[in-house]
Amino acid sequence: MSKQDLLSIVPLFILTSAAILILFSIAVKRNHKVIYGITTLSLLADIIFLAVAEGPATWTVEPLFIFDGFGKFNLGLILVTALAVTMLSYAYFEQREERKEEYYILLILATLGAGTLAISKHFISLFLGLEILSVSLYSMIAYLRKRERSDEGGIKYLIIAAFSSAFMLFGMALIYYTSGSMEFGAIGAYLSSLPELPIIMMAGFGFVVVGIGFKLGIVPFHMWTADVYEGAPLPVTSFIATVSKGGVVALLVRFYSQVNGYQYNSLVVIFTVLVIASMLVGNFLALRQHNVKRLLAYSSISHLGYILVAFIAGGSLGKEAVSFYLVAYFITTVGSFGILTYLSDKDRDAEWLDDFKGLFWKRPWTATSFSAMLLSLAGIPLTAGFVGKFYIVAAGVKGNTWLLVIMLVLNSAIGLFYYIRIIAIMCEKQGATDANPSTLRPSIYLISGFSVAVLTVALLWVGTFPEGLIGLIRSLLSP
Amino acid sequence: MILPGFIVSLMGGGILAWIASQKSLVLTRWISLLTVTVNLLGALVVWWQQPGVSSLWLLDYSIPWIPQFGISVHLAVDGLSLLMLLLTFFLGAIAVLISWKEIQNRVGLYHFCLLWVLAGITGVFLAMDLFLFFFFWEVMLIPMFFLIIIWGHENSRYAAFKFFIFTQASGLLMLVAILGLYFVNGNQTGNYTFDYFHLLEANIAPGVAMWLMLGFLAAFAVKLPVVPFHTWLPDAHSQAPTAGSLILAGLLLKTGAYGLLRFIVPLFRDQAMVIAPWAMAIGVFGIIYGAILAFSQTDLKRLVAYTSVSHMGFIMLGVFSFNELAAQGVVMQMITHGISTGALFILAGFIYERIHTRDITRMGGFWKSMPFLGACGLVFAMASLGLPGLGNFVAEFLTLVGAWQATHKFTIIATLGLVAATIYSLRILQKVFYGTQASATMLVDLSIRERFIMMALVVSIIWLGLFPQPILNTSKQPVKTILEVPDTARTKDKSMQIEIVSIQGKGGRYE
Amino acid sequence: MSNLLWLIPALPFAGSLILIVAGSKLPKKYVPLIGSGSVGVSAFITLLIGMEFITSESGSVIKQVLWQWIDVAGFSPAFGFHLDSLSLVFIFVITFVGFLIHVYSAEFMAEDEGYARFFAFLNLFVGSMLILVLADNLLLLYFGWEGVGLCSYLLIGFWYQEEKNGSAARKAFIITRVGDTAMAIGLFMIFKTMGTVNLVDIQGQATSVWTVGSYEVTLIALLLLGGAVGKSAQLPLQSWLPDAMAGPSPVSALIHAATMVTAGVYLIARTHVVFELAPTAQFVVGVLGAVTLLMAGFSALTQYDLKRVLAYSTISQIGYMFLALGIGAWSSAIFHFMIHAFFKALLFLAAGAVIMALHHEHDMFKMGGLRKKLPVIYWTFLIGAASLAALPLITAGFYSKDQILWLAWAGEKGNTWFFLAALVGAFITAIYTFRMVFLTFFGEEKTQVSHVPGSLINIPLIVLAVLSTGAGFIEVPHSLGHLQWFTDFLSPLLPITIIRPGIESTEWMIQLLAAGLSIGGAGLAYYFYGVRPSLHIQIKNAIPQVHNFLLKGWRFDSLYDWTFVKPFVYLSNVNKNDLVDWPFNALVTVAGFIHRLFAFTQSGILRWYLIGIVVGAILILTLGILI
Amino acid sequence: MTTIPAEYGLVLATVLFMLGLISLLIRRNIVFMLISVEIMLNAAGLAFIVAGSRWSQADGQVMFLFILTMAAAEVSVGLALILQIYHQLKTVNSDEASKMKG
Repeated sequence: MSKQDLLSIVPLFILTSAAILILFSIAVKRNHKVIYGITTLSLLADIIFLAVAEGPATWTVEPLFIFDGFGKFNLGLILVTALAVTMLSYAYFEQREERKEEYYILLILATLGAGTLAISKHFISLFLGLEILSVSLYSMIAYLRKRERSDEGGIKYLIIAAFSSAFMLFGMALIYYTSGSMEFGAIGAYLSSLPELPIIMMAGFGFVVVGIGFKLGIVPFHMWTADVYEGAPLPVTSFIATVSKGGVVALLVRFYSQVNGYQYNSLVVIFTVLVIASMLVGNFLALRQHNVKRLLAYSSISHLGYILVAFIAGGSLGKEAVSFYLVAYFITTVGSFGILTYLSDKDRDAEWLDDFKGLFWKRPWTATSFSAMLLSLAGIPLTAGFVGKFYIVAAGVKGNTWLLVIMLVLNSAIGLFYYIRIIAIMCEKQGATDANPSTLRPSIYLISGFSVAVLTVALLWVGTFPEGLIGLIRSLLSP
Repeated sequence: MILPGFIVSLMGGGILAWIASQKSLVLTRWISLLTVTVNLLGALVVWWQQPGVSSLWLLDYSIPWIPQFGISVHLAVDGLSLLMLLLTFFLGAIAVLISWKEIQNRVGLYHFCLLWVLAGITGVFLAMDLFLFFFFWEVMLIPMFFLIIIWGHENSRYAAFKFFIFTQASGLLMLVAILGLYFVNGNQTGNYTFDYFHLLEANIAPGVAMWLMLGFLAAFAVKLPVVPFHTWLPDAHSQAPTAGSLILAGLLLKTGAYGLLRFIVPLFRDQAMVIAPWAMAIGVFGIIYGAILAFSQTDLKRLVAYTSVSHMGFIMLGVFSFNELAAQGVVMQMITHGISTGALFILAGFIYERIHTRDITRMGGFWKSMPFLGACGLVFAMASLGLPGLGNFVAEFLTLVGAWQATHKFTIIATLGLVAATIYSLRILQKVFYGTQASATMLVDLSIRERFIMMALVVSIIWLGLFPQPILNTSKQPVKTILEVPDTARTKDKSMQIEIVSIQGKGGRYE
Repeated sequence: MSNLLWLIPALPFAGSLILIVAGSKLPKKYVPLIGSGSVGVSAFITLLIGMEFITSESGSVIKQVLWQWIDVAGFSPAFGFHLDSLSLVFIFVITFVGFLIHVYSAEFMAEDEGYARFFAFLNLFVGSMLILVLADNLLLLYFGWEGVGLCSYLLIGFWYQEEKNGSAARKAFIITRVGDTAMAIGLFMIFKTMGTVNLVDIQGQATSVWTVGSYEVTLIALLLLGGAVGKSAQLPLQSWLPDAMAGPSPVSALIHAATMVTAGVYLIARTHVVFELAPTAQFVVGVLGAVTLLMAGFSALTQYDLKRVLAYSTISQIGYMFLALGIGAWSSAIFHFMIHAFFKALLFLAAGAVIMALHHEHDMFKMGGLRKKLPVIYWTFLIGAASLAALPLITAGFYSKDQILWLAWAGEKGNTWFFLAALVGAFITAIYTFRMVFLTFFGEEKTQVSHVPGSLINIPLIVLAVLSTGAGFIEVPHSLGHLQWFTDFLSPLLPITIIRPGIESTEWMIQLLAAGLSIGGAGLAYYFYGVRPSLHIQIKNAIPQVHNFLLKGWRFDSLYDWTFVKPFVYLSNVNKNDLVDWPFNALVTVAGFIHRLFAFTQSGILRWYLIGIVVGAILILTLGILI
Repeated sequence: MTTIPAEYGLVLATVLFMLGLISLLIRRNIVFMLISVEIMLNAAGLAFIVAGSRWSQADGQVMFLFILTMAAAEVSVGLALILQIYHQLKTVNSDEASKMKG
């Protein structure tokens, strides 16, 4: 291993060591604040390292990892999002009675897994990343183990994740069986020597798609999403919605482009069907949903569909669009769940629509940022979501995937309904009597509030002046 | 610098008004009134100083925004935009004034929304970059949505949703079309840009162009609205607060008409000519359909809303007649309809403030207790039925004269729409002002502020009816440019030209 | 002097504006001063300009362009006035009769709470009417045309608190608007072919643009005729006028007798070039006139309401004018217009005074014996009635109507049917006119007189009575001395009617016939209503259906009600909730249904979810293998 | 020495995989479901070994080791969760754990 190799995987090291450090720290003394500090600092350090570390534009750590612009970008995105989730977690868990400290270990490990996915170029690293992520998530989802729904979510996620992992592994085995390699590039090279996709290979791809589809929560592998989102503690939900999906999207894009999946009509058709189904089913499921967590879950299904529209459209613009939309979507999703977190009290999460009644008049700022988040999800200008959607439509139009573009437009229109419904409810005149549940010092909420504010500003900033972000993505993505 | 100034000042004024509401509501109202008035004066100054009719673009402002996509903040004003700006600020000021007493809760937020709607509309009228245009197109909806849902009437949620989803969904189709245009042009010229002036020269294959045009048309047709897509309008108009209805009817609908003139005709001239008979047909159908529906409504605001549907049919007819007369008529129609229908909504608002109902079966005999209101109602009912001497007549007559050059049968039907307009307009007068007053309580006639508002509207509608020429002069050059077939297009496609001739020829006979 | 022309319409407008803005605050005595004063000054200026016009060389016109109204792509009507002999006659009648009616109204309306409003509207009307007749282009004419329509609407519905007044006003406006629409289309056509709407240009160029009898010009003429029949209450758009009597009597006098309803006559006379190029259309004008005059005359025979008799009589008399226009007797039509304006205004004003005197009693059968109680009114009414019935030699109506009768017989475009219609019409006119007189002023007194009119009412009546008698002498037929001042005055503008050769000698026979018929009619009326009053009741009872049919104006209202109003209202009400909304709402319902369907799959059961994944896997594999 | 054709191994792995799949679908008991998943994972592992042997590489076996480790981790977490579920629902019937739906 060369020095550059080592240097490259420092981000992973930092996370690993942070996890170990927290373990030790817990062994010495349980202190939520300290652990929280360690987590935040290590994530920050990681981000800073990633930002300042110099090195070649692309560096591969054979055979497992590749550090190119796309990988770095996604890694960075995952780390930042993880940081944001951490920020939101503190107040949330501080209210709970469970032991809070191990959560951070799991969080860091899950981030590690997702990060690994983002830079992997080999089935083994893929598998490891995926499983580190998954296993951590099982525990995270069921973390508030006294809550029935938490456990239910955990077990559902576990069984389904393992089930789909099995599919994916079997698929990888089939691919390996045919091509003789587990490295994406080599598989691509093997395939390019063949006139068409061998049937076993095809089956392998199909099984891998099942696994990936599960993680992304696209139709028909989406059914767990709502239950898990609902059952999991809010910060975890936001983590699942963002980091875990982001890593897999990065992986999918890399894998697909390396094996050059665009040339296989059947794959394109499969994805097209899945994407259209995701958009439609997600939106229709969300349409009259009364539980905001579930609603956001269903909306995430359709949003993944939107992202994959750009993915199918392909090309450099498609890749950019995916990256950009991920950013926008992450900001928005973390922001939305952050607001839910912010509004949650000791006993239960703020998740029913009734909890938001008259929010505009009770907590105008919170409501305003939540509206901004929802409008961003709906793709309304002045928000990042709009530019993101614009980007995707641009990619779709450029790639001539008209069917998908039209479906996207149609679905955006359907989606409008349930987003603005929440806003409408927040505007309603009288609210339920506010029992003022915050039993903690207000200063604790400061962090959450601050994070939400930062996210809102970022949302609006990216929505109004996307130039910088687009420039960054372009510079990283262009070889 | 004055062009971005318009938009920024409105946005800034909105924020300022919101902040000021913490201290004093009166201050909030004054801030927003002042902001709009200053803008109105600014626009008037631009109008005053315009260097004759010869130069098309009076002001131009451009800075890059998202250079990666060739998007810039490109604002420019020609006569057409200028007129629309004047209308926007004029009605904007009136909207602030009518809200003075009507809005008593969450005043700061209200004025914020109001000014931001105006900012969005201003942006739509100024944007010369298609992305920017779309941006503003969508931006104006959100504050409008809030205006309807927070300060609206009993069924405001349904109305707001309908409004929002209709306009958004159609807007997205336009986005797709804009992007299509962008890439078609970019692939051809290598210059990927959203700039209007560049895209004007795009050379698009007819089949593609048709689809692109339909995308644009979807957005404009819903906004205008054209008949099968009009159903959001009666709900939104009747549920919105008075200022909301005023802005909806007076300005928001005009963005659709403006879009037809600014984008559909110059960008997709040939395709627009192909669909012109259909477009005119549904326009004319809308005239009659809206008028018939208006007649049976019992909700005063809903009634007026349907008259809007009817009047907007003239715009479809005029735009797709492709001649200067009709197009100038359309421009006049945009302005005069904004004023007259806005005024009718304001009247409905005044009445609502007094008797707390919009049901015309519970009105009657108001002439006795509120003669001033009655006189104003008379003026605007007459404007609505196209009485000469009031601005709407000039608009509709020009449109019809122009349309006659293009099509006979549609023009005849549209002219019959004038009869229908008479029927519903007189019904308003009959039900509201004639007869005996149902309730025994004496109603107070308009206050000084209300009188001022009405006088401003009455004077302007009469002025437009008697001296429309300054307006027509201002819009003359832009309209000509929009209609003019550029030299390149003339030689570009001979067969298309022949087709146009045959279409026109078809309309030339007496049918 | 001639550049004061603009003041003629401007003054009434100014008066109206003052009254609208400040009317309610002005002391009551200033209101009629402003109202009548403005029209009075206009009349005075008209007199001055008229003098100048007459003394200047014949054929000259006075033009005055105030400002360019619209100028778009060649469509450039100006706000410009054009005074020639035809307009002069009209503005003379409008301002003078208008002034007299204003004066009359000052007393007549004095008790009404809408005093200022009344004068404001009346002034507005006079202004609009003046614009109509002074306009130098068709669009400005249309401006005035619609303006008078508005005022008519406002004044019919002047007593707005009564539901039926409002309905009558609406009916008037809407029906005339139907005609206006036709006229507007005619305007479009004229502009398209001629590129101008200027009246002088049209007059000058028409013959070079169209050949005689061409399809296009006929269509244009018919469309213009459409406008004219609407405004002038001719068949088939006549049904609004009787209802329009809901307005105050001065309004009926000014608008629905003297001026506005003759706008159609003006329009056709003004565009006579077009009609001359379209003989078919011109013939239609004549036919409509002839039929209308008969139908309205028969209806007038049966009415109970004093004002409705006059209304039908107005329709009938305008029918005469149309008949005259139809046979190319242009100046006769205008002459009859003028005379009609005098006597019909007189009759309406007198009727108004009667009605006021009898506490708003309109029914003639409840009147009677008023000749002693209201002598001034009796005598003036009698003079007016005589003029209307065209009693020979002494009345102006005789001279004007005789001219039409004669030309219908002798004119090149005349024919026997026209002549017969006119003749029968004259007979009926005499009957219903004197039926009125006998019922109202003779017999026993049935209702108490409560209000004896004062001088402000009497003076206008007297002036009009003088005019109704004396004005006829400016145009005396051949057989009686041959005087043609009026025709000569109009002749540079309106061509003289050509008379079939070798027919002049029969003129005295025609006159004798007409005179005999009118006297006979009056006598018949005397027999029925003076000598044997029970007879007409017997007749009525013998043929009640016919009576009712005529009473209801040939049931045109029911016809239109069934063919237009009811279907429209039905259509409107049936679609009140907008059917177009239905598919959109259905879409919402369907979306909700799909939502429930999908939500059903989210059963919360783990195995269900697993099956979902398996199904997905199978789907993917199938797709992958199939494609 | 006669070698077993690689396809046979693959078929075996597939059959194993299907068995696991079917048993997963028909079982209600969460413990059995967990076991079924393990069978499926092992089937995948077998497939890896077959593939590795086909190409005479150690990679397949490496992968199998990872799969084993992962499966162990998964089972441990899974059993813990099942305990919790049993604690709350007094059953290990997966159909009972369906409080969240819609």
